[in-house]
Amino acid sequence: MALAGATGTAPAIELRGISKAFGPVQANRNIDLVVPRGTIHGIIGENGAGKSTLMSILYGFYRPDAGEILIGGQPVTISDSQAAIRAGIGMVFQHFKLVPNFTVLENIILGAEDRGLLRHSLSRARGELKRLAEEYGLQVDPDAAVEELSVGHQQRVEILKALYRQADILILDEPTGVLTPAEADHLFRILRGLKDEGKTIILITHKLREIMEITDNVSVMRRGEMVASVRTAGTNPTELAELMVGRKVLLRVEKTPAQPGAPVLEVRGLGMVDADGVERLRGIDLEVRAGEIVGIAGVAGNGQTQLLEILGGFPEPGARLQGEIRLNGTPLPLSGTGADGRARRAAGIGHVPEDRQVEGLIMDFSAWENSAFGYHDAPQFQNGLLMDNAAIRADTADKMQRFDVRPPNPDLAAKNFSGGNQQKIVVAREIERNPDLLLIGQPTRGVDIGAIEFIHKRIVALRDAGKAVLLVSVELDEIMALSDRIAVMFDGRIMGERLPASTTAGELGCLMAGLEPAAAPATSGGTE
Amino acid sequence: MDFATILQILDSAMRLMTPLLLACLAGLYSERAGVFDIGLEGKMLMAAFASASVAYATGSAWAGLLAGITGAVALALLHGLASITFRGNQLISGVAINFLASGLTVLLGQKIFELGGRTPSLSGAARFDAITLPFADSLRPVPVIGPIYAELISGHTILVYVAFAIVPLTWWVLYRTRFGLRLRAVGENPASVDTAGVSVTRLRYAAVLICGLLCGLAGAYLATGISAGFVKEMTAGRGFIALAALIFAKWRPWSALGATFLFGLLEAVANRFPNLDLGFVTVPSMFMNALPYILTVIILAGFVGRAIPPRAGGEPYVKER
Amino acid sequence: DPALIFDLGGKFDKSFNEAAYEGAERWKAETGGSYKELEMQSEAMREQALRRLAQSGANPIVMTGFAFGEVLNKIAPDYPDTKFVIIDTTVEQPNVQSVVFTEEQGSYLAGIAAAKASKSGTVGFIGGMDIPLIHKFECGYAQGFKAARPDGKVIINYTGTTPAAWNDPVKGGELLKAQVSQQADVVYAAAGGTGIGVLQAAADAGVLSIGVDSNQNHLHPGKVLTSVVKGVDVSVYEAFKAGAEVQPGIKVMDLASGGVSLAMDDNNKPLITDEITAAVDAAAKAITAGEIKVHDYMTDNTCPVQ
Amino acid sequence: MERMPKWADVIVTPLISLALAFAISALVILAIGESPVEALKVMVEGALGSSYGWGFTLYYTTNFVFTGLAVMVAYHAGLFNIGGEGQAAMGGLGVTLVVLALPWPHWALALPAAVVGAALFGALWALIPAWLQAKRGSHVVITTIMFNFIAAALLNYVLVNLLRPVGSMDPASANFPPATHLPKLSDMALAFGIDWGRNTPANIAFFIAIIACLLVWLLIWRTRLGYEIRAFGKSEPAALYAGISPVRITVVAMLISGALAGLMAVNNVMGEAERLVLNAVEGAGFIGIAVALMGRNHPLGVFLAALLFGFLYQGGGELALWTSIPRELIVIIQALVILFTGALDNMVRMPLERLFLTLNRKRG
Ligand SMILES: Nc1ncnc2c1ncn2[C@@H]1O[C@H](COP(=O)(O)OP(=O)(O)OP(=O)(O)O)[C@@H](O)[C@H]1O
Ligand SMILES: Nc1ncnc2c1ncn2[C@@H]1O[C@H](COP(=O)(O)OP(=O)(O)OP(=O)(O)O)[C@@H](O)[C@H]1O
Ligand SMILES: [Mg+2]
Ligand SMILES: [Mg+2]
Repeated sequence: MALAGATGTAPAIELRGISKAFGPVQANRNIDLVVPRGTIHGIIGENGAGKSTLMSILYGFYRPDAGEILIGGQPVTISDSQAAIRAGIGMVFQHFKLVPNFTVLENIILGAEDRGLLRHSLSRARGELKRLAEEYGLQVDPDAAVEELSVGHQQRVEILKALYRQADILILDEPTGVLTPAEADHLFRILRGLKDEGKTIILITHKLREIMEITDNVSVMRRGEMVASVRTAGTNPTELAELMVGRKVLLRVEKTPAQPGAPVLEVRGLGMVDADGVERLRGIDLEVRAGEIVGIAGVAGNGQTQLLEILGGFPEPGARLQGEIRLNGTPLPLSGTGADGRARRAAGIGHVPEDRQVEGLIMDFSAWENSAFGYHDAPQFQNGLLMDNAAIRADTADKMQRFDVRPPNPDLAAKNFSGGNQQKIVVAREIERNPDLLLIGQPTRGVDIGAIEFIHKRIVALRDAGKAVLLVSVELDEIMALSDRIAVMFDGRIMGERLPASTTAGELGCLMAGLEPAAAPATSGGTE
Repeated sequence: MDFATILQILDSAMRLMTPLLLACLAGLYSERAGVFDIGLEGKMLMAAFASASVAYATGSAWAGLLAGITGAVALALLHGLASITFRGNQLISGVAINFLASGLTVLLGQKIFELGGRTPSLSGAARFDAITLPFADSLRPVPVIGPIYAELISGHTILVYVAFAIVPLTWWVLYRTRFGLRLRAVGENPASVDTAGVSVTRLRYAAVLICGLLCGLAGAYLATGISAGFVKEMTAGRGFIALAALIFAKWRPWSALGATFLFGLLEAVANRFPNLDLGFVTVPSMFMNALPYILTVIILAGFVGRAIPPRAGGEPYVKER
Repeated sequence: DPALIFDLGGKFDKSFNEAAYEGAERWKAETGGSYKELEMQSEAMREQALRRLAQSGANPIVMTGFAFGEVLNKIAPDYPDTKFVIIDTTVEQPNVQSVVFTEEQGSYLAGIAAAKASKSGTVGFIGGMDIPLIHKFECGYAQGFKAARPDGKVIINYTGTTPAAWNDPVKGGELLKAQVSQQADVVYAAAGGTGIGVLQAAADAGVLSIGVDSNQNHLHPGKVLTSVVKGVDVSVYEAFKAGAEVQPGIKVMDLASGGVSLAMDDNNKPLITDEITAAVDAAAKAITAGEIKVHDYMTDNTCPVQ
Repeated sequence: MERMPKWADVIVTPLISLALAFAISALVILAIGESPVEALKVMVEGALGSSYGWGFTLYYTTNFVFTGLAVMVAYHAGLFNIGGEGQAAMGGLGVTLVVLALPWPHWALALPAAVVGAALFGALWALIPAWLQAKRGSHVVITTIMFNFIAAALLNYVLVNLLRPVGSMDPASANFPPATHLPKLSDMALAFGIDWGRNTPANIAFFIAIIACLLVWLLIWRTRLGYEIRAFGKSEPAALYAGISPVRITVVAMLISGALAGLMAVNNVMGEAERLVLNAVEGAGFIGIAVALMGRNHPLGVFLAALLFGFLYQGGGELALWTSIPRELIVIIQALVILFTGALDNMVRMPLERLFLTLNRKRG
């Protein structure tokens, strides 16, 4: 294998014949992997391909059923994470392993305290943190509670945790899934800095752009097996996508120009103050017409979540609202119980929530139960006083087949589907209702390429059927590719509206950062 | 109400709150580590029985205390086995332990002493005696402070002082030591501890053992401190009240002191004023007996917000299904 | 063979059921006979136990506790050849002997003794579960005390409202301390297992206590003033001895017949002054002679004093 | 993909767990110097060996079905109702007031009214904790514990001061008039000419319990309300997203739970005692917790678990009645059954799963 990296020295990591089964599921099958020292190594693969499992084995979180691990050429036994840390490995998990109500400092020292009492560790960590912050540009408030931090900052804490433990090898599992473009750029700068220092980095991601941008080598996994390891310079996204999915994939969204009709959603002067008295939304004016996709760009935490929740009928308890929302010209009540989702659905609003695992799905419910979630009182699911479970099951089987949910088993619990397939279940549920207005938040977060392609196609198809779509995403690429009109949110305000054809990522980035407050006059929709 | 009466009520509250406090702190360790425990009652009962039996047999309250702790720790280990090693349902395990203690104590007691589950009354060194603190008598004449010191602070058994001392100790352990940091972490997000290379299982067992130890103290206090021997079911629901106090205190040590004091105080007041004469109506004793419970509900409804348990509480840590 | 059924409190309650057990054991020791004994597990089991015993040919069947009243009333006609003896309540059936005790009389004497032994003029009463039967003890005690010390004070506490109130020595002890802090120096406990805690705490606090049902003087020699003894053992013994010839009807075990009495033995001898003896004897005589009528709380749910 | 066949998990695992529980119980019996075989024989014969035993077993089963269902319904809504004891006690008060209030001409008229009274009082006793949880965030576990104590005090007061006939020793209500006495199962059998379970307390309430199982099953798995209860119990944020009101579900679920616990009174108060006594519930509310959890929060499971506990109760009673084994042994056996089937079930399941996995692998 001709991988990029220093020749002559032993590779930082070498895996030989790693296998791992979870009960009947063979997550990793006889995997070999070589990561040369001082390189950034990408790993890609569909949801459930076994990437996280493989890395967790390397980090000692799971124990492999078979195989050998060599670090710096030396065989090592990694029986637990402590052993991995000793071997110089640090890992940032896909789902962060932080204690939400601990401070940053407490999280940093957890497990790496240097004596029985905390005082010394805390003060040492404080100094060390300051040094690391300066060296790598990883600023975080050491005394902030982690749950108060944005995801981007939480990720910094995870990286700092690894660096504090003097990791030589850093594994990052889908680190950019939750980051804004700016944050992702920042992360990559840090990663390059680390690489320049001689550290070895493994990066799992679904975004081929990132692979091409930053990695030296890339390995592709499919269904638990390692199907290829190549030099990044010697490959291209199309080839990688094919390796990953095993078929040809369209990486661009194909869509015709929009044909906007009458306004479906009109928001006027929407304001919101949350239970703690923080003003989350300030005078939002927004219009979405039939047959167009309006994308809302913005860094997470600038009010997009609140906007979607209010439109979806479940503002957080204790919040005060003002302004006006009209759907097809009819005003929607703003002062509700906080559980008005039912009425909103009845009025014709579909909603794919930002967090599928917390809001969109009941993880313990089967797929068929989930596929009626929110529509469980729909007339065609009723059979007199009872629910018509057979009808729901049949409906689900049908949707699963059309949305290519794998495995197409309506009786499987939601938690047993991979992230991409979970998202498909939610999207199918909301789109197939044919809503006048579809609210859709982070439609493809953590979803693999094949599934992204599919979900994007469905969103465009809905638009082409003359429906209105309000898309919220922190993925600027996604916003640019899908939207017919883009509104940028910052600090609870709409900073401005742009047409994708006549703007650039740079301009949007500025708006997202709250710059250029005198925005260009909002285009009133429509195509040129 | 005169000063002396207030002192006497407070004095009684101190005695009554001690078993609650110990059990509450016991639950605090366990639940802060993510292992819910509704078996406090059973562990206390077992400890009360074991301590009374051994104290009777050996004539030493200290030997009894040791036995009490052993008994409670044995049940705690069982709870650990079920809820940590075998990832069982923690609530069921707790219920089972309550039943087990209730049956075992009487069965063993009957087998050994043939007194229908009672142990013989303890006397002399088989009981913990009240301790008179230094200068208690000489300070007594000093106004206000004297009586407070002599009547209220002095004159309790050693276990009362131990219980009160464990409050700051628990605070210190929880917030100032490595063990405490890890313990709190494992109750909030065990994966964070696991990925830091620390054994979740070991930590949780440690917490459960401490819980057993403190329940042991609580039970021994019931049987050899505040009374003199074991009577079947003598815990009389105190384990559940301790649990309520724990939730009330939102799983915090100083608040646990406050919550258990409140329960002790309410009971002491109800003891002192069995038929409260309000002038126009006399509150019957049945309602005075229920007063601590009624007031708890009112206080909870009025003054204590939502109590959020440790996030990983009640759930076994499963990383590979 | 005769049979004996204990109520839910269980055979070894150091009190009422235990007294019955002792009576049966005495009969066994004296006659060398054997008897069948049962302990109740639940309410629904009462009828089951009675029927099964009757069917097995046990005769007479003695049961302790008023809670059997309803059931016995129902099933006694089904077994006309079996004699039943129920203690503590009346069942009017031709094959039932009802043994009732005048606890108020015994408690009255205890009240007199307490009044004489008390230095402070304040005495206490600690009941178990707050039910009418225990109020009967309380009321008799208060009447006796007030008769001897009209200006004195009786402090009354009940342990609780659930059956747990019978088994909470900790609370019993605390109640005693609360009473002592209100100057009570003689406390009468009618509270089952809780009473054990009361007697203990009284001994610790250096005040006198009064036991109930069985003779509890020996529990803390020299510290238990006396015990109000119900002759449950005697009635069981006599029922067993009479065998199938037990006389149906109501058998009132009162002071006159020795059914209730104050326990006097070596354990409390030092405490019983001549004055106490004299006062108690005088009152006992007056009650027997009908000169003093001790009011029974159960007849109208009220108590004439307090 | 399954680790092991569903039938194995549903049947084999509990049976092995049960066997383990009884094995340890046998050791305990040996340890106190009695014969386990003899004890088992007495228990099985006493509880299941005759129509007489069944008559009692089914009576206890009925109690536990109601309290078990009560815990189960609340559990599905994510609420841990420890208040079955108090709710059942209040249900008893409801039944008593209904039965004594009117001169019922026939039980068939009194029964529906009593059912309503029992359910209503039980539900009301759950309402305050439910409302406090929903509106004020007071933890339902604490408030229901407190309400158990408060119910005991209230019942004590009502019985002693209001409902007790003057001159009666018993803190109990007056006897229910004969017209309101519910038919016993034995009476019903006799109507068909079968001599079954004479003088046993099992009564028509047993059928109400079975109907309740069916209705609860329908409610939880076949109605929108049940769907919403389960959804809310699994995830509150998701419930909000779907437009399910937390306040409504909390209150409704607790009301249903309380009503089910209250219904127990139809069996023990109206069907058996035919009057209200002080300690009528006798811990059945707490056993309901074990029954629900062991029954895996499914009505069929609840019924089977209730039957098991009914057997233990009756068999244990017989044991205590006719042998010198003390009744506390039964409590220990109950504890072991709860422990092994409910909490240590993985001890059995894990090796079983491994066994099935190896078998599957071998088969290919
Ligand atoms: N803890 C676990 N217990 C049981 N099975 C698991 C577990 N973790 C993963 N699996 C199984 O292993 C397979 C591989 O999962 P893994 O998380 O490694 O995939 P992945 O490549 O990281 O997917 P994604 O892109 O969605 O992150 C999954 O399909 C799943 O079925
Ligand atoms: N503890 C577990 N028990 C059983 N299966 C698990 C467990 N953890 C993960 N899995 C399985 O692993 C697969 C992928 O899990 P993972 O946590 O990696 O989610 P994901 O696919 O990466 O989704 P997302 O990217 O949205 O987080 C799923 O099929 C899931 O069933
Ligand atoms: Mg992954
Ligand atoms: Mg993923």
